[in-house]
Amino acid sequence: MPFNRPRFVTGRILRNEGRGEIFYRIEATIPEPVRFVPGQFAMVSGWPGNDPLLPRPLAVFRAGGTRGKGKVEFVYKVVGRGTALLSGLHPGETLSITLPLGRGFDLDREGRTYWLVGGGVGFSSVFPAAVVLGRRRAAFEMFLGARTREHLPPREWTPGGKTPGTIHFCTEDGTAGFHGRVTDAVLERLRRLSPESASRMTILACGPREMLREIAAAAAERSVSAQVALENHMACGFGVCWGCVVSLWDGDRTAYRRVCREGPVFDAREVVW
Amino acid sequence: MPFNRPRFVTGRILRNEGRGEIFYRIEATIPEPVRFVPGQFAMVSGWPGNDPLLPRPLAVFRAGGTRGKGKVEFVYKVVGRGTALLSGLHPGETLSITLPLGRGFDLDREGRTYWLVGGGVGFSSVFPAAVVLGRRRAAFEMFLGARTREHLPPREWTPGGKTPGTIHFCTEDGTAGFHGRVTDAVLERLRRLSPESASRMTILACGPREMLREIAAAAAERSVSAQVALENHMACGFGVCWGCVVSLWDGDRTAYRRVCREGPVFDAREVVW
Amino acid sequence: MVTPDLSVSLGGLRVKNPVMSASGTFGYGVEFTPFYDISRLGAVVVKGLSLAPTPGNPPGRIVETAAGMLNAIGLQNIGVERFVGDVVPRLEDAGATFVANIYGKTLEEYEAVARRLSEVPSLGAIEVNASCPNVREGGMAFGATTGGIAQLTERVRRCTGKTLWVKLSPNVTDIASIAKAAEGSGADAVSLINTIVGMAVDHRTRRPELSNVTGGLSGPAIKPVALRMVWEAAKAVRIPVIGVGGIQNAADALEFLLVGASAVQVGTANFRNPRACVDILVGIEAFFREQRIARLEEYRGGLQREKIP
Amino acid sequence: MVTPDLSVSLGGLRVKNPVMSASGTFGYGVEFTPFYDISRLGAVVVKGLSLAPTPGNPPGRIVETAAGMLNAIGLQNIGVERFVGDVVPRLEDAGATFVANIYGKTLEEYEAVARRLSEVPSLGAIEVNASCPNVREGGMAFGATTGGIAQLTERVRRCTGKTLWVKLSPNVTDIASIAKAAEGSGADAVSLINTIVGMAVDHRTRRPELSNVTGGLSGPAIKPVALRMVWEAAKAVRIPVIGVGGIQNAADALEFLLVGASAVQVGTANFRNPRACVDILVGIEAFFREQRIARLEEYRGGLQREKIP
Ligand SMILES: Cc1cc2nc3c(=O)[nH]c(=O)nc-3n(C[C@H](O)[C@H](O)[C@H](O)COP(=O)(O)OP(=O)(O)OC[C@H]3O[C@@H](n4cnc5c(N)ncnc54)[C@H](O)[C@@H]3O)c2cc1C
Ligand SMILES: Cc1cc2nc3c(=O)[nH]c(=O)nc-3n(C[C@H](O)[C@H](O)[C@H](O)COP(=O)(O)OP(=O)(O)OC[C@H]3O[C@@H](n4cnc5c(N)ncnc54)[C@H](O)[C@@H]3O)c2cc1C
Ligand SMILES: Cc1cc2nc3c(=O)[nH]c(=O)nc-3n(C[C@H](O)[C@H](O)[C@H](O)COP(=O)(O)O)c2cc1C
Ligand SMILES: Cc1cc2nc3c(=O)[nH]c(=O)nc-3n(C[C@H](O)[C@H](O)[C@H](O)COP(=O)(O)O)c2cc1C
Ligand code: FES
Ligand code: FES
Repeated sequence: MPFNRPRFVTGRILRNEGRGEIFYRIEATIPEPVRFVPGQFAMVSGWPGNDPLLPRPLAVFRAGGTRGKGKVEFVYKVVGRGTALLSGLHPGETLSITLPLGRGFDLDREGRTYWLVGGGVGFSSVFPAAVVLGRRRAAFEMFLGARTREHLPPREWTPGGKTPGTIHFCTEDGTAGFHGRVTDAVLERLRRLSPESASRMTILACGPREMLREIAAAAAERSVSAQVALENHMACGFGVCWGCVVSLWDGDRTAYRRVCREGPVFDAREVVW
Repeated sequence: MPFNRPRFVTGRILRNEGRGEIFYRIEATIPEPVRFVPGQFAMVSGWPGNDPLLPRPLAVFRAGGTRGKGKVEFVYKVVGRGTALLSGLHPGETLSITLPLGRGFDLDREGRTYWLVGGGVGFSSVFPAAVVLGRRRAAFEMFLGARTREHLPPREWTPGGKTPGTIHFCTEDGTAGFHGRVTDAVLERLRRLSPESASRMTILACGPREMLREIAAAAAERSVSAQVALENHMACGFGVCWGCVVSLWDGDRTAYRRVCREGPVFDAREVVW
Repeated sequence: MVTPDLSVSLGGLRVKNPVMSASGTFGYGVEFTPFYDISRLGAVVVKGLSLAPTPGNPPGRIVETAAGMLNAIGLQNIGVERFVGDVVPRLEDAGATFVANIYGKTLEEYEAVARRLSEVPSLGAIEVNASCPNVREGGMAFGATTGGIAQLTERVRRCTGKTLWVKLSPNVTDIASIAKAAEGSGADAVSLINTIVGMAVDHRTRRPELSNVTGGLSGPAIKPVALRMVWEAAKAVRIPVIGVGGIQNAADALEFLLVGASAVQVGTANFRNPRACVDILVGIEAFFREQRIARLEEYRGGLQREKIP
Repeated sequence: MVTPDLSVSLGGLRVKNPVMSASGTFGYGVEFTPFYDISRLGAVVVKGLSLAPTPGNPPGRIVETAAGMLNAIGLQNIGVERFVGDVVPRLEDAGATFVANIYGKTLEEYEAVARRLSEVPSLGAIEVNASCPNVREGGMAFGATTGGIAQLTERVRRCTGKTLWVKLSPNVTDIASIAKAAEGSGADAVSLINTIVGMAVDHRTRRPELSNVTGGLSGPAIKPVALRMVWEAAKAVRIPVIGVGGIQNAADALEFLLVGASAVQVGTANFRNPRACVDILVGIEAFFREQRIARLEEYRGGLQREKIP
């Protein structure tokens, strides 16, 4: 039976392929199909031994399958030991996966225009949102930023469908698309926005904290609503260790909220930047 | 330059193949060829992370290569976490190897007849001895024991050459060769030995401790000289931690001696059984 | 063979099996209901509760270490009142046996929390976290000295008729004497170990990894230390000892039972495997079946002193 | 950039760099000459020496644990006399700076070993292993109490003009006060940590893994605890602190220097990588070059207290 409440499952790797040494895409079968909201994530491990000990949070990139035979995909960048170990796993080997976790993007508002902003590997939670919006024929544009052309997600991973929306590629070195940071591209467009369009706009953003902070500030200034997917170190991923908290505004005071449970997606105005 | 003193080298795996889920044979290139005495071993690790922490002792099964391009082979049985991890490594991945270590079999005596006795994976240090003896056209016979036919070393691993010697296969369930323990086969043959042949005989044995103990006792009774390769848990493998000691006779007293340094091959009469 | 009898008495609280969650790693218990029926566990030990809700430490609360992790959560919790009002009914609905872990910055705060919890009929036991820094003693833990542990145990003992467990800090020279002091002052059982104080820094940024600089080490890395301390404590006291520290699987849990623990708590393992507690329970049952052990008592404390040569 | 100056004074003994071997994991030093030139190290600290040769514990001396190992070698060694006669000349030939780690079952034995070693001109320093069980104190380590450590330090201090390091046991409630006691009684430096007492058992055979039942835990598993203790000790004393415990690579070593250690000792890492000590030395040099740090003192103890948010 398809599930959408957290489950701990064993996955069997179907493929685990690197793209230009930067991004990996791993696909695994799981016992049942999982339904997820874009922005939701999984805690993934699979290497033998207790070092490293903790599973790694990865956004659910794609999921599907049929009864008794689910499938799930993640994309990841090798940044440290856990992701390096993941990248060394082979088809047939197993993964431990807890999913789906956290609160994803709120895509359920009618008649809105979405800007989807992904910095670096942030496209991993932004693409699934594009898939849902495309399927729903909602209006959206996508801004994808990276250091160089090689650090952009491979073209063939970009969600297509009937209304793929416009995609703005941005590279810091100018090797592809807009020359500059993705933030600059978004800020420039925001500045030109009419107040009326601004009121119909929602930004969904995932990427480095500095990028999210700047986008949140610009969005607030133009009264554009924005949802940001935060990251933090996690032990459990499902709200029981209180290790992953960030400061959020709670009225005029601040409180610690769990990225894994109350997030990872937060209203940008709630975040104490 | 070929080396025969301990070195810590990085190996690159050429192949790592399982045989019937029981034995694996792993081959790796190392920077230079290593010269070893049969019975000498290596400390091998290669899995990422610190768990398990310690390298595993494995007998050097084969070694060769040319200047600037050495090769080494080990055969192993998956018994626990370290060997399971080894069995999961793929060609192209690296191994950390310290070798050659310990004191191997003494094969340098002229005019002797050797019986080489291997129980279980014990053939891994017995085969290299057969290779040396075969090359030297020395007289020898080999006794190889296992639980069942499937637990015997694959035929094609058996050293051949010009004088491969006689091989006696023994299985506990009688599925191949002599029906019984390898010890029984050796003991039976020993009993029939003339005192004169006994005085020219040397037994080299590697296998479970119980097997070695019985062979040592029978050899002592018939005044046959015997060398046994012992095993023990090791941390360093090169004599600096004192973790691997066993009790040996030192005159009429006993003393703790390091399996990795004074052994792994000991005169059977020295061992406190 | 019939199902082995795993029930055991933990100082007044009889539990149906010796597998419990460890405080602070299991939330308030109800978070685990998507994963399995928590009433299967011997008991659910909830996050440490203080009198008022506590915000905890600033972020930079966890860091991974070799086969372990450091945490400096700072005991963020919803406070005893909301626990009693919001959580207890849900634990009751789930049919779980549950235990409240408590702490305070002063003895008076410990007492107040214990008093409030004593009014909850369904509460199985109170576990006093004695690893908390004692503000009056310059930040040394209440559990760091025999005098401190005796005073804390006695004071809480006087405020509650509930079964009282005292959870010991491992950051001491002699755990046996600490355990004895708790026993002598009215503890019905001791649980150990809490985390070992550790630290992690980044050699490039030259800063600590945790906002609190130091944190508590847990996970497989500490298991050998926990096992030794449980063994020492079990030899020293007559009350039940509850083993905690680095338990990941049934074999680990059995090791603690073997050295004398009456039950175990599973902590950090829940993070990697949310089903860890039930998996361990099932594994213990299977082992007892295989070994034809009918009752927990036949196995518990059965360590042979001599190593096979 | 010129080669960074890594030299540092360790209470009278000036070493050319802060990387040393840890006692008991490096044999008598000469065993490493096939792997590299041991004179490159700041110092070689040899296996603990007793007055007479010591056989050590029966087999069942080591067992692997998660990211660590337990050992109960029982201090097997050739005795001080054979060390002086057979080993010292070879260490001199190798050009190594070397330090003798010593222990005794009584204070008198410690004194006798120290006296004998004081006659060796080439010996760099004496390191007193204070983790040994004190037979008169019922097996508690000499280093378990401030009184014990003070007495041991004072007594050895009086017998030798050599630089005196005292190696502290981590199995204590308050390492800072122990370090201060050593300082106050004449130690020229303290080294820490020795192993943490742990235990491992086999749940099937129901027997301990070590013939001695308990053993000392070392390796990456204990690094967070070692780092915290070194930090606490370095804040408490003015004499140099030598950091030991779980150091596997240059980053680990730098962490210890950052929290205030003047030098480090590398133990268990030698087992997996016999070249660990030089690899670490080379790594520290590379890091200092990269960061344009000219002298060890610029980096040492430079921990910023605040975590970057
Ligand atoms: C909700 C969420 C979704 C994510 N989705 C993706 C994704 O789809 N693809 C992807 O490539 N990355 C994603 N990340 C980041 C990813 O979790 C880290 O890159 C990864 O944990 C790094 O592990 P490591 O062992 O390789 O690195 P190390 O630096 O060796 O890890 C050490 C510790 O720090 C933690 N850590 C390090 N960086 C991060 C980080 N950025 N966020 C959280 N924990 C971190 C690790 O989990 C581990 O506990 C996501 C993070 C979060 C919180
Ligand atoms: C000199 C020597 C040569 C050897 N040669 C071979 C060989 O060629 N092929 C082969 O298959 N095996 C050989 N062995 C045995 C091999 O070392 C063990 O099977 C292996 O260490 C088991 O590791 P593990 O992690 O799979 O098992 P685990 O049981 O998980 O290991 C736990 C710990 O115990 C140690 N250990 C367990 N069994 C043994 C053992 N029998 N001997 C030494 N340490 C052990 C491990 O090294 C490790 O430290 C040899 C042993 C020695 C001492
Ligand atoms: C994130 C975290 C939070 C913890 N919070 C508490 C707590 O509130 N009260 C308590 O007594 N122990 C607390 N502990 C300690 C655990 O209950 C347990 O004693 C310790 O982690 C060792 O067990 P483990 O290795 O199985 O995790 C906490 C541990 C962790 C990892
Ligand atoms: C096998 C072994 C033997 C040891 N013997 C001694 C010793 O004789 N004297 C001593 O002071 N410390 C001894 N130690 C402790 C180490 O010197 C070191 O303090 C400890 O192992 C922690 O460092 P590590 O984690 O780098 O190994 C020994 C450690 C091991 C593993
Ligand atoms: S990671 Fe445990 S509460 Fe969020
Ligand atoms: S394994 Fe270290 S001395 Fe033999």
